[in-house]
Amino acid sequence: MRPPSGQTHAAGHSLFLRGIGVRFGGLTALDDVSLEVAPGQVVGVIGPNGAGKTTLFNVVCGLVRPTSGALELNGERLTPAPHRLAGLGIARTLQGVGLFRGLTVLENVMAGATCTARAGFFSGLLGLPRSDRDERRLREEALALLDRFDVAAYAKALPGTLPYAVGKRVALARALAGRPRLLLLDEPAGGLGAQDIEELAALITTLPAEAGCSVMLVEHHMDLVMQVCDRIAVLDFGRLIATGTPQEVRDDPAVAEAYLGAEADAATPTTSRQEASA
Amino acid sequence: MSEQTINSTAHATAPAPAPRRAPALPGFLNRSTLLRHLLLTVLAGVVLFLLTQQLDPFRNFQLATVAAYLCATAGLTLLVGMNGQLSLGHGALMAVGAYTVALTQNALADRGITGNQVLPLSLALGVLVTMAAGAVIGLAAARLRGPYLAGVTLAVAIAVPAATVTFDEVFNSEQGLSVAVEPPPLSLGLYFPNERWQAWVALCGALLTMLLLANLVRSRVGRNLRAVRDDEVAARLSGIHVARTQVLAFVVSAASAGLGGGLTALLAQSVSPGAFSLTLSLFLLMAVVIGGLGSLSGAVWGAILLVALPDLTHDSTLLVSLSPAAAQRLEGNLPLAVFGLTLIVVMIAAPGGVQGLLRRIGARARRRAPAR
Amino acid sequence: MDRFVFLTFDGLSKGAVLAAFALALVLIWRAARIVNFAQGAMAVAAAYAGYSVTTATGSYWLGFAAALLGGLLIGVVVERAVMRFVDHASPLSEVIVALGLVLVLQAVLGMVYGNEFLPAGTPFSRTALSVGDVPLLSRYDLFVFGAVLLVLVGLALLFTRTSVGLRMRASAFAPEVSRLLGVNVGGMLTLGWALASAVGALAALLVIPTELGLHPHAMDLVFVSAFTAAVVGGLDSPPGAVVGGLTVGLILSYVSGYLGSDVTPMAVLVLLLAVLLVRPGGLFSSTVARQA
Amino acid sequence: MTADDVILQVNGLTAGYGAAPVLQEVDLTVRAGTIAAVLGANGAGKTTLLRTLSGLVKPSGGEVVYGGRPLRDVPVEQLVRRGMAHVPEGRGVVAELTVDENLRLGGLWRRDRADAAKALTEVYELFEPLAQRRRSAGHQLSGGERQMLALGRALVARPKLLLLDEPSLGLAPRVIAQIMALLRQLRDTTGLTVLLVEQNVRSALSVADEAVVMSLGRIVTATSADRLRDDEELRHAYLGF
Amino acid sequence: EDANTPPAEVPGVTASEIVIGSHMPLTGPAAAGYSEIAPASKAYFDYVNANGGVHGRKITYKFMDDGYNPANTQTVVRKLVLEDKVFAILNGLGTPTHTGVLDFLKTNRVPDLFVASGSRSWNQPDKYPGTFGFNTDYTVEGKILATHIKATHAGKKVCFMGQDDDFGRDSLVGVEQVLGAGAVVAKEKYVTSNQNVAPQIGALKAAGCEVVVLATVPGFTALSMGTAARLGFKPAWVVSNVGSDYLTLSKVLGEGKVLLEGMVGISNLPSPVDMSDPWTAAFKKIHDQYNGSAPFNGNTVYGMSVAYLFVQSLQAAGKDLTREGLLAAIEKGGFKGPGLAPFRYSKDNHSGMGGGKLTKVTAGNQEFFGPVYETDSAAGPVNEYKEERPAPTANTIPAAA
Ligand SMILES: Nc1ncnc2c1ncn2[C@@H]1O[C@H](COP(=O)(O)OP(=O)(O)OP(=O)(O)O)[C@@H](O)[C@H]1O
Ligand SMILES: Nc1ncnc2c1ncn2[C@@H]1O[C@H](COP(=O)(O)OP(=O)(O)OP(=O)(O)O)[C@@H](O)[C@H]1O
Ligand SMILES: [Mg+2]
Ligand SMILES: [Mg+2]
Repeated sequence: MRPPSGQTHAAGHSLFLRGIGVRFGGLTALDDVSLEVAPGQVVGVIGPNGAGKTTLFNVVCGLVRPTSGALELNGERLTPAPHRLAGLGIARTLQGVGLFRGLTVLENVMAGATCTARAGFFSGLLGLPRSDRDERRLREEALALLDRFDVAAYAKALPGTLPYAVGKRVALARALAGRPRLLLLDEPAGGLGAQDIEELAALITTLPAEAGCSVMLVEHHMDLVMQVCDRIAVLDFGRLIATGTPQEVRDDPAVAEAYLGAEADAATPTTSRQEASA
Repeated sequence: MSEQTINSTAHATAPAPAPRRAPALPGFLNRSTLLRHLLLTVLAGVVLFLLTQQLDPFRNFQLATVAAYLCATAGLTLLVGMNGQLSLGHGALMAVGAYTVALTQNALADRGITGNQVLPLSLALGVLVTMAAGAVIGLAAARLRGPYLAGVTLAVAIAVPAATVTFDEVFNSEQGLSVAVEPPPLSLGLYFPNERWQAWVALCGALLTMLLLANLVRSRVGRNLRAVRDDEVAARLSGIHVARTQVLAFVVSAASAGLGGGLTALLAQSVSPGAFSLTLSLFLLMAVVIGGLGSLSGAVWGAILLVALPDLTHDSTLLVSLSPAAAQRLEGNLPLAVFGLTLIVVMIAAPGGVQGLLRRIGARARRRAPAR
Repeated sequence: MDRFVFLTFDGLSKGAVLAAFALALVLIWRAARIVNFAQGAMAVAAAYAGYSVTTATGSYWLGFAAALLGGLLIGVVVERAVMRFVDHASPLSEVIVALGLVLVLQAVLGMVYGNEFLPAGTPFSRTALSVGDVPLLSRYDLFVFGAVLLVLVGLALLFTRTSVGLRMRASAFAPEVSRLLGVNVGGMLTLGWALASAVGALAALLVIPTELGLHPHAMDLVFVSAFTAAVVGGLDSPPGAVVGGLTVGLILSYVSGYLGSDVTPMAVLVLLLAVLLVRPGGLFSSTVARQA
Repeated sequence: MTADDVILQVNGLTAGYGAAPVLQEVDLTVRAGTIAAVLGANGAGKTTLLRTLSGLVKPSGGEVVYGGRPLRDVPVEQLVRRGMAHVPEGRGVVAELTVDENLRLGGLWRRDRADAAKALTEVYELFEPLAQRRRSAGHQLSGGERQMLALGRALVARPKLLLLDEPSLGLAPRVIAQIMALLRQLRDTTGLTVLLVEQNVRSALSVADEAVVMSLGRIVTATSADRLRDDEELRHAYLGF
Repeated sequence: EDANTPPAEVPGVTASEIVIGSHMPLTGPAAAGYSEIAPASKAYFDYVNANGGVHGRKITYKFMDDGYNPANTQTVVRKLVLEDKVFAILNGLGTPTHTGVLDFLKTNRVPDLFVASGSRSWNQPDKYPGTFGFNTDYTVEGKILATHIKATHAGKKVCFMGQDDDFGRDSLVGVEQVLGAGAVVAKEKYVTSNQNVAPQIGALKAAGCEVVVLATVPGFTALSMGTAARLGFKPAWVVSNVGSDYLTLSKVLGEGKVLLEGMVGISNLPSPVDMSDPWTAAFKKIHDQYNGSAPFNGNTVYGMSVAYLFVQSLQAAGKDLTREGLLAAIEKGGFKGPGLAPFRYSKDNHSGMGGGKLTKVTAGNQEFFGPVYETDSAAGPVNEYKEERPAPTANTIPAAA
């Protein structure tokens, strides 16, 4: 699994979250969370279940309106609306798979690149060459992406029939199809086997350099997080309880208490996988 | 969602890594959607032209009716099948088109304006007005889902015909308007059958609709429609403006329905609210589902069934001979019962509709003969 | 003022029968997640059964009981013999099958009973008790209110207090998971259909005497109004159905009283749009789903 | 191994969706009171195996014997009454019902109301986030909360055999550890048998007694978990690391 | 296959057969009652056929169900004309349905005979030379009913409630023609799609109406009377022909049929319950033999009367039957039969009967009273019609001209 090639961009978007707060009725999902994703960085967001990680992504995507706080993209204020994100160079994968059921794999990926298409409604209606050219380009790019993710053989299949891991890859390909400069990954390793996770890790690490893309990553798979992140933010009950390098975060007792659990327990994948990848 | 339902037409197994199929068409056709579809349209046009030469007037009229309905069912397939928005009000949209065409035709005739440009002009006007109506409904529809959308479109299906009573100075209430339609052009001969001419007009409309919709479905817009149907959140994150796409689907669909309605007005040479009742809307929906949702060919089957099925059930019930007492009870009721039963059986036996059934049969045939 | 009072009470009594039928639609929606377009035709079939019994025995109440029982049975048969075999992947399949069922039922009723309007009696006088010169409610109206209230309370209890209600809802939302949890999904569906069909039959018994009479198509228009009512209230909510029914009844009455009865369809459309554009899930809708 | 030791016996099971079978001639024996991990790459057929065991997928060949009796004609909804609980892949939370309703649903079939209520309380103690969100609709929950809900709901049934399809998916490490410890504890105290499908091999092997590796719809090896954990060669051969 | 040569023979006519067609609501909400008309006509034709037919030709009557849906009417009539090649369309029922096929029938030169509705649209000989009405039109009825009101309810408050279409409108025109424009105190309308008439009846009550003219279909007559009773409103009811058939109304009202006491209606055909009327008796005999188990009521008499008139016009057209010949024969007029009032057919009048006789319900019997009135659809006076009605021939088949 190699990242999409192409000319090397600038290092990717920078994103600034300032004092974000979200409430759902009586529940405080996020409370004064400030966080920075520097250009070309991979920032991990971890925390217990229900800590507000997905909600944080939802705020960045405009799916949830924050009750307080503000966002900044490359130094400019960002009021996100989901359908405009792709145009701004921000892409996101959903927790789970979230592919379009009735579209083939190829079409799924092409749909992800919608924002790069130029031809309008009328060229489509009249079947003008302009629209054909556009479609051909999207198709070729999508096929190339599928090829790089080793799933080109499934191009014509419908998502319902895919093995889980393939679906995940397709979802990732769809997110990358729009050539994002900032990629939000929500549990990309969930349900994947060890092999796939290693390939995923390799991909994520190379994204900033090769595709000019900053990454924000929510994941419970600690090995992956520790391996690929430049910085990690830890949420608990909607509050930021720690930020720092992977090393700093791992050594933080508050994090261990809230999230990682008893270090001594052999069952924790963190420790055991650490040996494996070492 | 708690449960992921899997599209019933899905391939049963993951495909083996197959070599990319070599294009079967000459290069320029493969590259240009427009040329490819134009070629198909012209082919279909020629075949249908020859067909109209062979058919007797009544069959030609039926063909014309199929063509008029096809405009509406194709638009409805786009909306329901591809965009996932349910409309129980397409009969009302047809009415909008039909009344616009009727009023335009009559106004032009009153002013003594005749000629070749009248028909296209009034049909175009019908389409435009219906598009406007579709846009209004679509704006509301974009906020609504499932049964709530069904409720609103149902109310539209009731309200539009009723409006003809409220504004009876214009629409002449239940009695409706008769439509001034010029006879076939004299150049075709004095005794040229009117029904063949009607079939030509309606078929032109239907072929144009199919051409444009087929283009659209193949394009990015078509993909976006289906993406919105499948997963709104994922669609928005892919940069698709969901509400705008939904309104667009409604407008395009309304345009087709408006054309269909306008054509029916021309065919019947009259319009009245009773012809565009809720029943019509429901029958249109039945047609597209039974035909096979999700592809334009399904709409073709649907339109054919809409015309042929009542006819067939009527004729088939004529075959059973009954005592006059029983006949009086069954008269009219028996065909309806047969019609209803057919719907149920088809829906249970072939949930993908006629088109789904054909596709399954085709797939099985292909599997049986893999050596090619 | 007199006119306003009169129209209000007229609207309420009309609304009550709409509410009864809307409750049937809510019930089947909760139990099977379908809008049952055949509800009206099924209810009429049950009402015909009641009519036959009443004519044979001369007793309204025997016919009443027969109709309710007939409603239950029709629901069972429709679910077991037809709906069970419909592909549930697309909700439209169910809609189309229901429409097919409407055609079949109406045709069969037409064959058996003829396409005539048959008189439908009421157990209580329909003569309105007047206050001053303004006719308000009749004893029959009070009977209708009572019946609607009874159904409403019954449904509320069923869905909130009993485990059967929970099972029914779970089966409707997630049949597969429910089966894994030991819920007899098939049984729940049958039960839901039977109950909804019985409530529909009750509504038909209440509404038909106030209209033209018993006829295979007697519930066509009622279905449309009641569906509107259920949608206005929020299809998931029994109280919503009642509020929706009364609202639609009042609107129909005021509009035909002040503007003319030809305007009522447009008024209903306006009402729907006004409610749904503010609350897309109806008046009594619960929280909106989380998106991601 | 005596016959009454065996709670689940699978013989020559073949099943799939449509034409091509996914499971091919699967044989499997699970002893009561053990935890068996089912491992394998994505698409190996693990989920299909569980779905066939609980009757959601009808086998085209072979048989499943559970508790000494073949399951051929037993309806799905009866199995939970016989002590088999299945937590499906993708959680299977009824999104429109509240947390509390979801959990109650798990114990509705039980005659012993008091114990069902007790089990409910235990689940709330076990998964604290759920206790805080009793009245929330399923669709409001976070991914991990849904996973807890699905698992908790199965426990309310006090099953003898628990079929778990990737329970660790989307859960925080601390919760995974907690769950694994819980499974072990239930095995030891109540004799619970668990068929545990997992991608998270390490944590699965840490609690499992037996390990089964599937590939392309077949069982390629069945051995003790310890052996698979410790024998690097074996692990490399079957699990790729 | 070229259509450039006009057909030589007459469509639908052979030496031994005449095929005619019709569209009727046999199913759907509008079918109530009306579905009995065409079978009655057919029964009469069967009877005529059994007695040798007309000029040796048997009449084949193909009536098809249009469910009162104008779109279906379109298809059904085209099928009859284009495929079954009928000679004429007889007694097509319904204003909205039949309006839609006028142009088609005209283009195809199909005689469009004795349309079953009281709309004035059928009387446009210049525009639709082949179309003839049958019923007394609504305006004529309105004028006659108003004449009655003027005579017996002088000085009372008169109100009107009518269907919101041609029916109600034309009827009101007739009523106001006689009573004067301002004489109708309150006017209410209803639409068939809204079966709650309480708001309208409430308004009539509030306006203090003493006489109410109803231009309603039977269901709405019953509904209006029932609603009025509920509201304690007891005006004198004066009802147009369509909505005043006692048998139909009492069936709909069931036990409430006592409300019909005193109702004044109008009719132009003999009463189906009056067996002393020679026409009724004759039709009943044919009915018993050829119409299965169907009930014998106003619709039966109507259907047979239409059929009788058609046979009359066939006889008048002579042995060499052509479409033009038939139309010319009808335009000659002079048909007499079961109808109480005269037909007005002439070169420039294609409307149906020109009058009727009032009826009143007393003690559960609907009986005629007073003279037969006739008038025109415009401002002409309402006259008594004094000509004797002929008795049916011995075999109830009109004699050849
Ligand atoms: N739309 C909503 N309505 C109500 N509550 C919500 C909504 N969205 C999220 N929540 C609640 O907010 C909290 C945070 O949810 P979120 O999905 O952000 O958690 P998370 O950190 O992603 O957890 P996980 O790791 O389990 O996915 C949870 O308790 C969740 O139930
Ligand atoms: N409903 C279905 N229809 C058709 N094919 C399916 C269906 N479900 C699964 N499959 C196919 O069956 C095979 C086995 O799938 P299964 O879900 O059992 O694998 P798994 O071992 O559970 O994988 P994972 O670890 O990804 O969950 C896969 O190739 C998959 O594509
Ligand atoms: Mg999350
Ligand atoms: Mg799986």
